[in-house]
Amino acid sequence: MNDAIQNEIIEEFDGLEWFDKYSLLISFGKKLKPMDEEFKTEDNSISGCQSKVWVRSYNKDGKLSFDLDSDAMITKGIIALVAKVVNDRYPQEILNADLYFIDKIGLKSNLSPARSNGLESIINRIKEVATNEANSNDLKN
Amino acid sequence: MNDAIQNEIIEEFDGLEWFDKYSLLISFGKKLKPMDEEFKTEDNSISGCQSKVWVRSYNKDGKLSFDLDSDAMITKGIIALVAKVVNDRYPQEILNADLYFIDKIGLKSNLSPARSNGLESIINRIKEVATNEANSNDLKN
Amino acid sequence: MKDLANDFPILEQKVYGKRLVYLDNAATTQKPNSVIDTISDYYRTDNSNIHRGAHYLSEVSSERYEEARKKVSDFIGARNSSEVTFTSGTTGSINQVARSLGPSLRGKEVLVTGVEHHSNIVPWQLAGATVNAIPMDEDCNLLIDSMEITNKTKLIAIAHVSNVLGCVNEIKEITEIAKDHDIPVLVDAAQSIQHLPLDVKDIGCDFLAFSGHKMYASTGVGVLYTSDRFSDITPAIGGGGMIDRVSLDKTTYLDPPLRFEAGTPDIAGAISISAAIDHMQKIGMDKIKKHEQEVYSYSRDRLLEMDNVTVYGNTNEMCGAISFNLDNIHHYDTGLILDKMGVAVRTGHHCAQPLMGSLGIEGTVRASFALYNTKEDVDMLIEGIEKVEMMYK
Amino acid sequence: MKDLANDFPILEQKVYGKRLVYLDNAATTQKPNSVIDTISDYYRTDNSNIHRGAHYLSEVSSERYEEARKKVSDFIGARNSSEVTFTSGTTGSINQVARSLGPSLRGKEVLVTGVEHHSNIVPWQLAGATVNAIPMDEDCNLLIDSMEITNKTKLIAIAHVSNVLGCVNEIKEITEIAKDHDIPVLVDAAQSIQHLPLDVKDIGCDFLAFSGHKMYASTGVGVLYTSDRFSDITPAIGGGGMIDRVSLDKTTYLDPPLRFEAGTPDIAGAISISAAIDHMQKIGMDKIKKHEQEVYSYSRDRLLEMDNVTVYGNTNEMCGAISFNLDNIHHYDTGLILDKMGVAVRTGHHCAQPLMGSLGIEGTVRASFALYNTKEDVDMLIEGIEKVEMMYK
Ligand SMILES: Cc1ncc(COP(=O)(O)O)c(C=O)c1O
Ligand SMILES: Cc1ncc(COP(=O)(O)O)c(C=O)c1O
Repeated sequence: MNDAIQNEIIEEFDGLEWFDKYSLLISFGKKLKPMDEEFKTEDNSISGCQSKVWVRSYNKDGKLSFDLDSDAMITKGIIALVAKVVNDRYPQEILNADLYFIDKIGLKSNLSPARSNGLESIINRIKEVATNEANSNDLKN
Repeated sequence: MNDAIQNEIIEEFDGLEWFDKYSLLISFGKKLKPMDEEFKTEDNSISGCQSKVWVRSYNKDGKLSFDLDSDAMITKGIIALVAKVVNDRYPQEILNADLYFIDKIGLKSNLSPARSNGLESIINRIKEVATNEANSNDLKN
Repeated sequence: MKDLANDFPILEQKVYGKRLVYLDNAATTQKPNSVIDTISDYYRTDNSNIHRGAHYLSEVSSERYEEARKKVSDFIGARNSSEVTFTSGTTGSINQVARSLGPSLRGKEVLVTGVEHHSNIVPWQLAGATVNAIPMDEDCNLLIDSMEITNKTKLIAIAHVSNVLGCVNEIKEITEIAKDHDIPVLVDAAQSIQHLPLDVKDIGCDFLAFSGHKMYASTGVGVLYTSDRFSDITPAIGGGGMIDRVSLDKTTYLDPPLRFEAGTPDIAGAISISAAIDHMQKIGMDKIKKHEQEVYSYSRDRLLEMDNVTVYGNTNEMCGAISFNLDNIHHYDTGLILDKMGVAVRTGHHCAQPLMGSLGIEGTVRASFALYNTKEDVDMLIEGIEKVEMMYK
Repeated sequence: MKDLANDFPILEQKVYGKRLVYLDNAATTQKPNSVIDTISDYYRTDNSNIHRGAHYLSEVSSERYEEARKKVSDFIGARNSSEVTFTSGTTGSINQVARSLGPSLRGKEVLVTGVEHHSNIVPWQLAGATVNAIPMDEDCNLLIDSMEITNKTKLIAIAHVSNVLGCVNEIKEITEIAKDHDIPVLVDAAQSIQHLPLDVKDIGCDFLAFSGHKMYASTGVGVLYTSDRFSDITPAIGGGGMIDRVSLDKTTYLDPPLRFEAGTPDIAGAISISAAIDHMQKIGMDKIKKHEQEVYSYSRDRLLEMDNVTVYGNTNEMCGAISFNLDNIHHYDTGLILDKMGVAVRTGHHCAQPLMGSLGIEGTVRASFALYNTKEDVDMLIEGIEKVEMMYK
């Protein structure tokens, strides 16, 4: 896992007040390329989130990337960061990933199993995709 | 209502420790004439008591009397006292009766609606019988 | 009026260094010291199982439990305290009715409103009934004249007050119509018992359900009022305490209220409801209503004044909750930012997805009030909303 | 071993001027300071409704609630904490299973033992099942070899420990036989969870039920373990929090555990169970078992020594409760007199009328123990019994 990206994010948030943190997330959210409406299907959506979240994945040369979107801007900002960290990685890398940046930038409560935000569900979905890809790679080899 | 009897009972219990109170109740219980087994029917029994209680009533010259029994001795002692107070009275007297002796001799908790003892149910049954008798007397007049 | 918040220790708290402005009261209310102390004192001095105990603590607990029943009975104007059953909450109460009436509902219709909480929808569906809503206009006024009662209609089950919009439904008008058709009415009073003086005789309902935790008492306990007319229905829950005789072949039940209280009830919870009623009555339900009405109207006025804010629902009488959205800003974003300012609101569908469907939205931001809220709390909310708007500029 | 009673404030109390000897623990246990304080602290600092809250207190409450679930899950050895649901108590848990499995039980058979509490009989009857008991000998040993499983048998539902006699049933043997017939097993652990270390994987049951208030936690809360195998059964209770999507036409449910937790759960209650487990684990379940075993054996020995006392039940392993009667003295009389000596026991049928039928008696005097009881408590009981006998001389 490329920890450099995580560390960069942590640095960017370091010392910020919550107001500036959220502003930053909102600006990341705004910059995230929206998903085409046609892909915002039930299958691509994640349940258990307060905001709607959609996930699609691509495999390019054995490396995985994710296209993520949400109807809430702060959620969008968070998943933009997640995408930045996990995109263009081998499935096994993703499976081994410790997304410590979430805790470090103070978004851990958004990760709680308490369902208020589905960040945990999102990460679970990403790892699930990676597991499936890893297994199907195994089969091919 | 003949309060003299109640006052007599209160006096008899006055100043006694619980041990002596219960001993006294047990001795009253032992002295109470047992009901014939054949009358210990479902209909004559009172539900909601920890101990079984049976009630029968007699009407003699318009006055009511009760034949009471229980399988527990302290309960038997208590109902012996109740019988002493209510027996051989006109229905209306029984309906108007304030059985204050129960409280005064410290058996109030046995009267609680908490069901642990069915003393309340027993008194309810007695008043019910008296009500029916009073009504049927009304009809006759 | 003295500061009613002083009795609630949690409100002294700061979150993120800011004064806690708790506006999530429709989800659950905070507890006054008197309720908290009643619970701990109970466990420190009286705790025992009730009924059929031959010992001192059991007598004391039983008596306190039955006193709580009497207190609730008087509070809601029941004819007889045997009409009051302690349950696990509003959801528990409604499910109990759904189960007891189950056989008569299967394949039939239960009439609800369009603003119901899921807890007043799903139990009827599980009982096999069809659930239909009394029509309403776009302000969420019930169109009672358009209410259609057919021979399939077996029950009317309506919220007294909407947990999302704060609309007060005209339950008396409905019970009167229901009476003409001899159809029983259940009132979900989860959002009215803490705000409005209420009398079941006056309402004329057959069942009434509410939760302790939304009326300043503890979690895990609720109330079901069952009119004497229904004292012989089959109990929904079987177990200890509600039994006359059990054999493996055949079982007979006690009369209400014990008939409807299987198992060890939430004894401390019931007693906490009694303490909560004491607390409310010491202030006075009319005073509470008046004070809350002032705060509520003020919040409504301030929100309606704002550009870019949509407020949902608009009926004659409203109380408790107010729902809104900021234009182009997701309710969840709004909630997260308000939270960081110390303002606790709830966001989402508030367990009322059919209403969200009617409004054509995914969710709202909901502020909901209790006796301790003030106009200053509303000012903090408005300030927070302005901040949210600024951040999205 | 330090004096374990010191942690329980109620035990410092005198009743009728005498030291309280509390031997009614099978009805409900007393609460340690740590549990009482956990409850009040929760209301003073963290109280909020859980799940879907976008604010601080809601996050804190949700987290504490989910931690409690995890603690219970580990305590009973569940594979996954999603197998643990908080309910209103053992009775609530068993009724929930009876309701969920209902359609498959109607007209079929549920096999129980002859020592069941009404809460493990009546729910099956309400579900329309026939209830039959596995035979037992006169000492109340289950005759497992004589257990008849037919193609009508759809469930085996058995008490782990009898609340009347203290007999420990051989549940592992039964689950093994059940597995061969592919029949699910429910274990009523209301009287074992507080006395014996227990592991659902080891037991091999599909459902396990117990109450908070009998394991040093608060009233109004309980647990239902539902093995993952049954994660898709229809929920018994409908309402808020367990819903994926609701419309008036159609409703879909979330996965466990939320699927089985309709409405606002007893949040403070669940957290109190967590505190109670902490209390027990700080002492150690093995130590608790050993200490209780000593007190239990001592009580059994002393009672058996007495002329004119009949003790009921005699199996290999026993714990918790012991039932007896004095010759020719009614259990209720015995209880009343013991009470006045400060010794709290329970008398009557203990919600186990079928067992009373088998024993040919109306009721018993039951002494039941918890971790804080000592041999001195037993001595007080025996002294009390001697007093009773004297009074009847
Ligand atoms: C063996 C057994 N099962 C079930 C119950 C019912 O528990 P609760 O009343 O807490 O629901 C009890 C309680 O007495 C019990 O001892
Ligand atoms: C109108 C209404 N009905 C029912 C409920 C369910 O109450 P509980 O979760 O306490 O069972 C609620 C709670 O949100 C409500 O607001």
